[in-house]
Amino acid sequence: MLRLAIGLCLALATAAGAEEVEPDDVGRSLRLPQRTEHWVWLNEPLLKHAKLLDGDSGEVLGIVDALGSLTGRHPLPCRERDETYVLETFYSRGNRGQRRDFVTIYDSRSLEVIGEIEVPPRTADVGHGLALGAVLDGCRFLVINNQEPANSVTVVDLESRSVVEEITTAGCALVYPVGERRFGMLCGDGTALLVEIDGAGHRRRLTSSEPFFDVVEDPLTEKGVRNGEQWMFASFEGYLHIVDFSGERPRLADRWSLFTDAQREQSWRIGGLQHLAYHAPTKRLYSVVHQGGKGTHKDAGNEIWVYDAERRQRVQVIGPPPLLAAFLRRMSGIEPDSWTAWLMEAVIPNQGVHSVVVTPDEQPLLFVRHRENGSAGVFDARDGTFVRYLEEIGLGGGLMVVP
Amino acid sequence: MLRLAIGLCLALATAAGAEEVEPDDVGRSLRLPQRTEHWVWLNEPLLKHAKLLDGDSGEVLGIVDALGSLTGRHPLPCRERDETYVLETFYSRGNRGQRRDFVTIYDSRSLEVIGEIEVPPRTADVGHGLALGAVLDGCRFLVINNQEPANSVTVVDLESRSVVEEITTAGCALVYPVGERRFGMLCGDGTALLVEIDGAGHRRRLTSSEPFFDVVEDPLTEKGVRNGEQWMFASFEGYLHIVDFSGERPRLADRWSLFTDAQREQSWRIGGLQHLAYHAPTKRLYSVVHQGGKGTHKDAGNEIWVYDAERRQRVQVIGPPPLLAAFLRRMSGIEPDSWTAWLMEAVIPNQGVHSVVVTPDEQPLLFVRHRENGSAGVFDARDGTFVRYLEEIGLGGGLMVVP
Amino acid sequence: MSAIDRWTERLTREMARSTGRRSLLAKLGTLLAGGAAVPLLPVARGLAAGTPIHNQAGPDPELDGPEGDPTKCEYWRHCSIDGFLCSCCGGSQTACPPGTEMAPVSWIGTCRNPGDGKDYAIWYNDCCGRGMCGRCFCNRNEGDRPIYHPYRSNDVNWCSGASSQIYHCSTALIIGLAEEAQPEQ
Amino acid sequence: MSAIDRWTERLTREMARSTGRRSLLAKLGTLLAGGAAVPLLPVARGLAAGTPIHNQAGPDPELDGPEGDPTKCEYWRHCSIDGFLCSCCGGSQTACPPGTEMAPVSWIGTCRNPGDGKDYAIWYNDCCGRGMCGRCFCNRNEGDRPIYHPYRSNDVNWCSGASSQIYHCSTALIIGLAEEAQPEQ
Repeated sequence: MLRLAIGLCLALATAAGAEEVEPDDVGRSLRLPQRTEHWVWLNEPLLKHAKLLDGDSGEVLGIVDALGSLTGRHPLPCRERDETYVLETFYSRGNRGQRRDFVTIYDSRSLEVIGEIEVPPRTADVGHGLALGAVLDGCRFLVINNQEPANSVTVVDLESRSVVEEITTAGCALVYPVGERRFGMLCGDGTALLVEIDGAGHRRRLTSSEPFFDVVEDPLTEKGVRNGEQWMFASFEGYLHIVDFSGERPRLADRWSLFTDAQREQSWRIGGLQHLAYHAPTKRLYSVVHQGGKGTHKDAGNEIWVYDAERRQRVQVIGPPPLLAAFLRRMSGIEPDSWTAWLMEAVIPNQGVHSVVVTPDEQPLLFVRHRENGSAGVFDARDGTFVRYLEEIGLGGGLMVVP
Repeated sequence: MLRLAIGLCLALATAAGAEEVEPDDVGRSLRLPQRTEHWVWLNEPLLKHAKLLDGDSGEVLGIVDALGSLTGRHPLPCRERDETYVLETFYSRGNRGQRRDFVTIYDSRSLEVIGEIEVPPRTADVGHGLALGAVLDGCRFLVINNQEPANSVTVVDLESRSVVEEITTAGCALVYPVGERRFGMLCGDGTALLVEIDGAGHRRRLTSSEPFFDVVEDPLTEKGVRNGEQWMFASFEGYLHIVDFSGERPRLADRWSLFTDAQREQSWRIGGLQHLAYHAPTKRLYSVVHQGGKGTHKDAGNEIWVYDAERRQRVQVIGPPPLLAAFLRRMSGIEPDSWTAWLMEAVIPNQGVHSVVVTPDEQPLLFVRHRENGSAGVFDARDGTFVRYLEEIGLGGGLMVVP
Repeated sequence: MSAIDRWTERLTREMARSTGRRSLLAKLGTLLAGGAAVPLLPVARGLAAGTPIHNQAGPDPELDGPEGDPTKCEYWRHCSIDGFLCSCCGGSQTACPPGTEMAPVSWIGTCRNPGDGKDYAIWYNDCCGRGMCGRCFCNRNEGDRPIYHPYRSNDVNWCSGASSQIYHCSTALIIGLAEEAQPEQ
Repeated sequence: MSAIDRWTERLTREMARSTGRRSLLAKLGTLLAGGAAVPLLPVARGLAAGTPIHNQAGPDPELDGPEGDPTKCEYWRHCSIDGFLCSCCGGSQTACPPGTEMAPVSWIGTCRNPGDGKDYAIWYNDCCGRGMCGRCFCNRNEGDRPIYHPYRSNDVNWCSGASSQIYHCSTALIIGLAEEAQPEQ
């Protein structure tokens, strides 16, 4: 027993000396620092969570879970309420048993779970993870895209934390907010749909546009970017469609080509995951592009083309950093400035990026990401200077959300 | 509408030609092929499952889930019942809410879930994942190591699929089966404990050995290997302890050194995860070793020493394959025979292996694994010839179980 | 009866004829939304009752190299797949791995078989009810369309019709010859 | 009163004294098993009520390089840690990341501070209730012992005492000076 007592004694002791490091408090959890405009959420489908990062420091600030979907649905932040919402699906036995879907509510400052809203267990699960749910302006309502059996949306009242109703939107999918009680959708017949709800969240009106695109020959990707009451969508063939939801009826407000005829002949093409980003103050449109044939509309791009959206002119080309080499270097535990790191960068091909997002402020950052290994980097969006890698984000995931 | 119809028509059509490939049946799931002695289960903590592989072909045969623990608890196979058991923990809200623990029962031939047994929600969760549950000989009883608040075990009757009772085993942990109704444990006072249950699974007797090891100065690792009613444990300092559970009272039957004095002076040391393997027919003991100081008892080993356990002599040294280079090559999508693959192998250090297991047959295979990236390889256990890599096992995990 | 209704009826009949042994319960319908007739797909199909013993469908005998190897992304049937190949997960290109369930609905691709130069219609049925397999991830997008055109979209989790909607891996079943090639060909 | 009981009583008193502000509710006990008196640990401790605003404890000012950097495995307090470093996950070496809960029990290490050459007792409290952080995995095993010696075992999921036992990351808190160095030193 003596030997045992000695063993136990090793760990703990009195502290009489004056110079030693002070004991620490037990049981503390941090809150987030004051929000800046340079934060970004990055999903991680394998770890089934999303990380919040500060683009200025590259540091992880916090993590929220996102269970039960292919990609881990990305957080839906709401500034007015200081809340962040995550759509989650749980089964009673892990991957089996009874399915239940929830909106999990986080306090945006502490990232604590402060509530949940059970919703119909039909929330859409789609690999790209985009536009499957959205908080409408003002944060009173959250709209969820359902998938099974027919297309519909669930309207959730965030004030009363309850489901208001399910609206059938057959043939139309995805949610693009354009106001406090209005959102757009895209439809299988080449139209856009405007859904309006009343002050309580009930269906008020569904209004279709004229058909304006061809879902087979040149469909619009789901990866639109918002500009007020307009949404910009690129078609597979590289035509930017500006859809205006401000009126009674949605309409195609404008359509212009992202490529010149010469560029088309060289097979330049849009593609990726979040392949478009828009910075309203400077009217800069960022577009991930590559050279490839039809059917490559999800491939990573080895260039990011920057447009002046007003003049419809390309003003800059940004080359993505070698994210895969940086990712594998970190995984191998190799120091950034070593000879081995240099060699890896030289040998391992630069696979480009799938996603871009830009922060909305006057000193905007451009975040880029490769979806297959989840690696990410940061540019100064004004001049295209590479700023840093975001290290060890995870092992996959291509989604980014600026909160 | 015409254009839409054309779009739909593209996909489906009649088939009148005579030469085309036959249409396939829908809705089929495979069963496993006839079991051989060369199968192995490998856990995957990130994907939270375990893969069953055939060491002869390198192919994955099937996968079972293993949710709710650090490592993904490894499957517990039972040949007599053709069943495979997995201890799982589920929470009502993913990583939050009410905890419930289950033994999930799989048909070993179809890998279908054919039942479940709810057990007290205290099953131990330990990073190494070893000896935390075991099926006793004959497959009537399964014993689970509990962790909280005090040490105990849950006895489960696999015939009636019910919990029989919880036996307090304070100070003793881990489960080492030695018979149909007998299992050993290791204790914090340097003793071994023999637990005997009766024909219904109730506690019959708990019997302690004399203290025979020092838990502080030279503890036994938990990673023992079985030989009938004896278990072999290596101590941190490299002494093999043979603990005999066959009598009324467990006892240290034998103790010999895995290292000569000269080898000790060169800092040779045992270490890893499943760092020992034993092949009873040939009395060969496989031990993962490295050169290092105290506190490196979980480090990977860059050599596998093969002993004749009867003569207590080292008879061979096996050098592990460069698993990390192979893993990164596969992740980078680089062909095995390419110049780049050769370069990667030359540049990326061989990090050794953490785990070894050997199949029990007359033409045994030796499986090796590195726990940090989950990569694995296969040797002919008789002569130490490297046979193949097991490719794309996952992104982590070091456990292996021969079913 | 609208043009669409007539078309779906004909399609159903033709599919039943061409697929022979399958107990075909194709449910096709249309719904009205915002005044526009839009087809409600995916196609729901009956499941064959038998659970065969292990039967790795294996490589296409007449094809050499990755185009004939169902564990490779380059396999000819994979021209519009997005996910883990069941052939690498204990299943095959036509059957789910042990213990998983094939969803009765799927998206549809059209792929050219280099063995006979013909275009085949392919069902990419997902296998469901167990966590992601994680092996042989493959994403090819010939003919893939956005999710508002759902039965042509490989991004959708097509486990919707299965008893658990957890995705494990994807198969690539031949329905029959396609009348036309992909728009991409 | 057995020797062990006297020892645990003394330990409790001394811990309470040395840790000052902490509301210390250390529960120590012994249980009899198979005739042998074996200490039942871990130590359960009260949790400070306050939840500070973001306060990255940050590097040790007097230490250069990785030994002073809590986001590095080489940080001096990490000599017996096994897990993801909370400093890389939105927390610090002394506080959990936002939204996670520090477990009230932990394993204990003894690490030498290269700044003053003294040995400190360290509590490696886990942060719990959210899935694995996944960053800055670190495993060092000075003084680590097998799980039958539980409060010295870094392999155990030490979220046992928290409201959810899902492990997120690990901290490294100073208790006070250690009387003796690790057996390894």
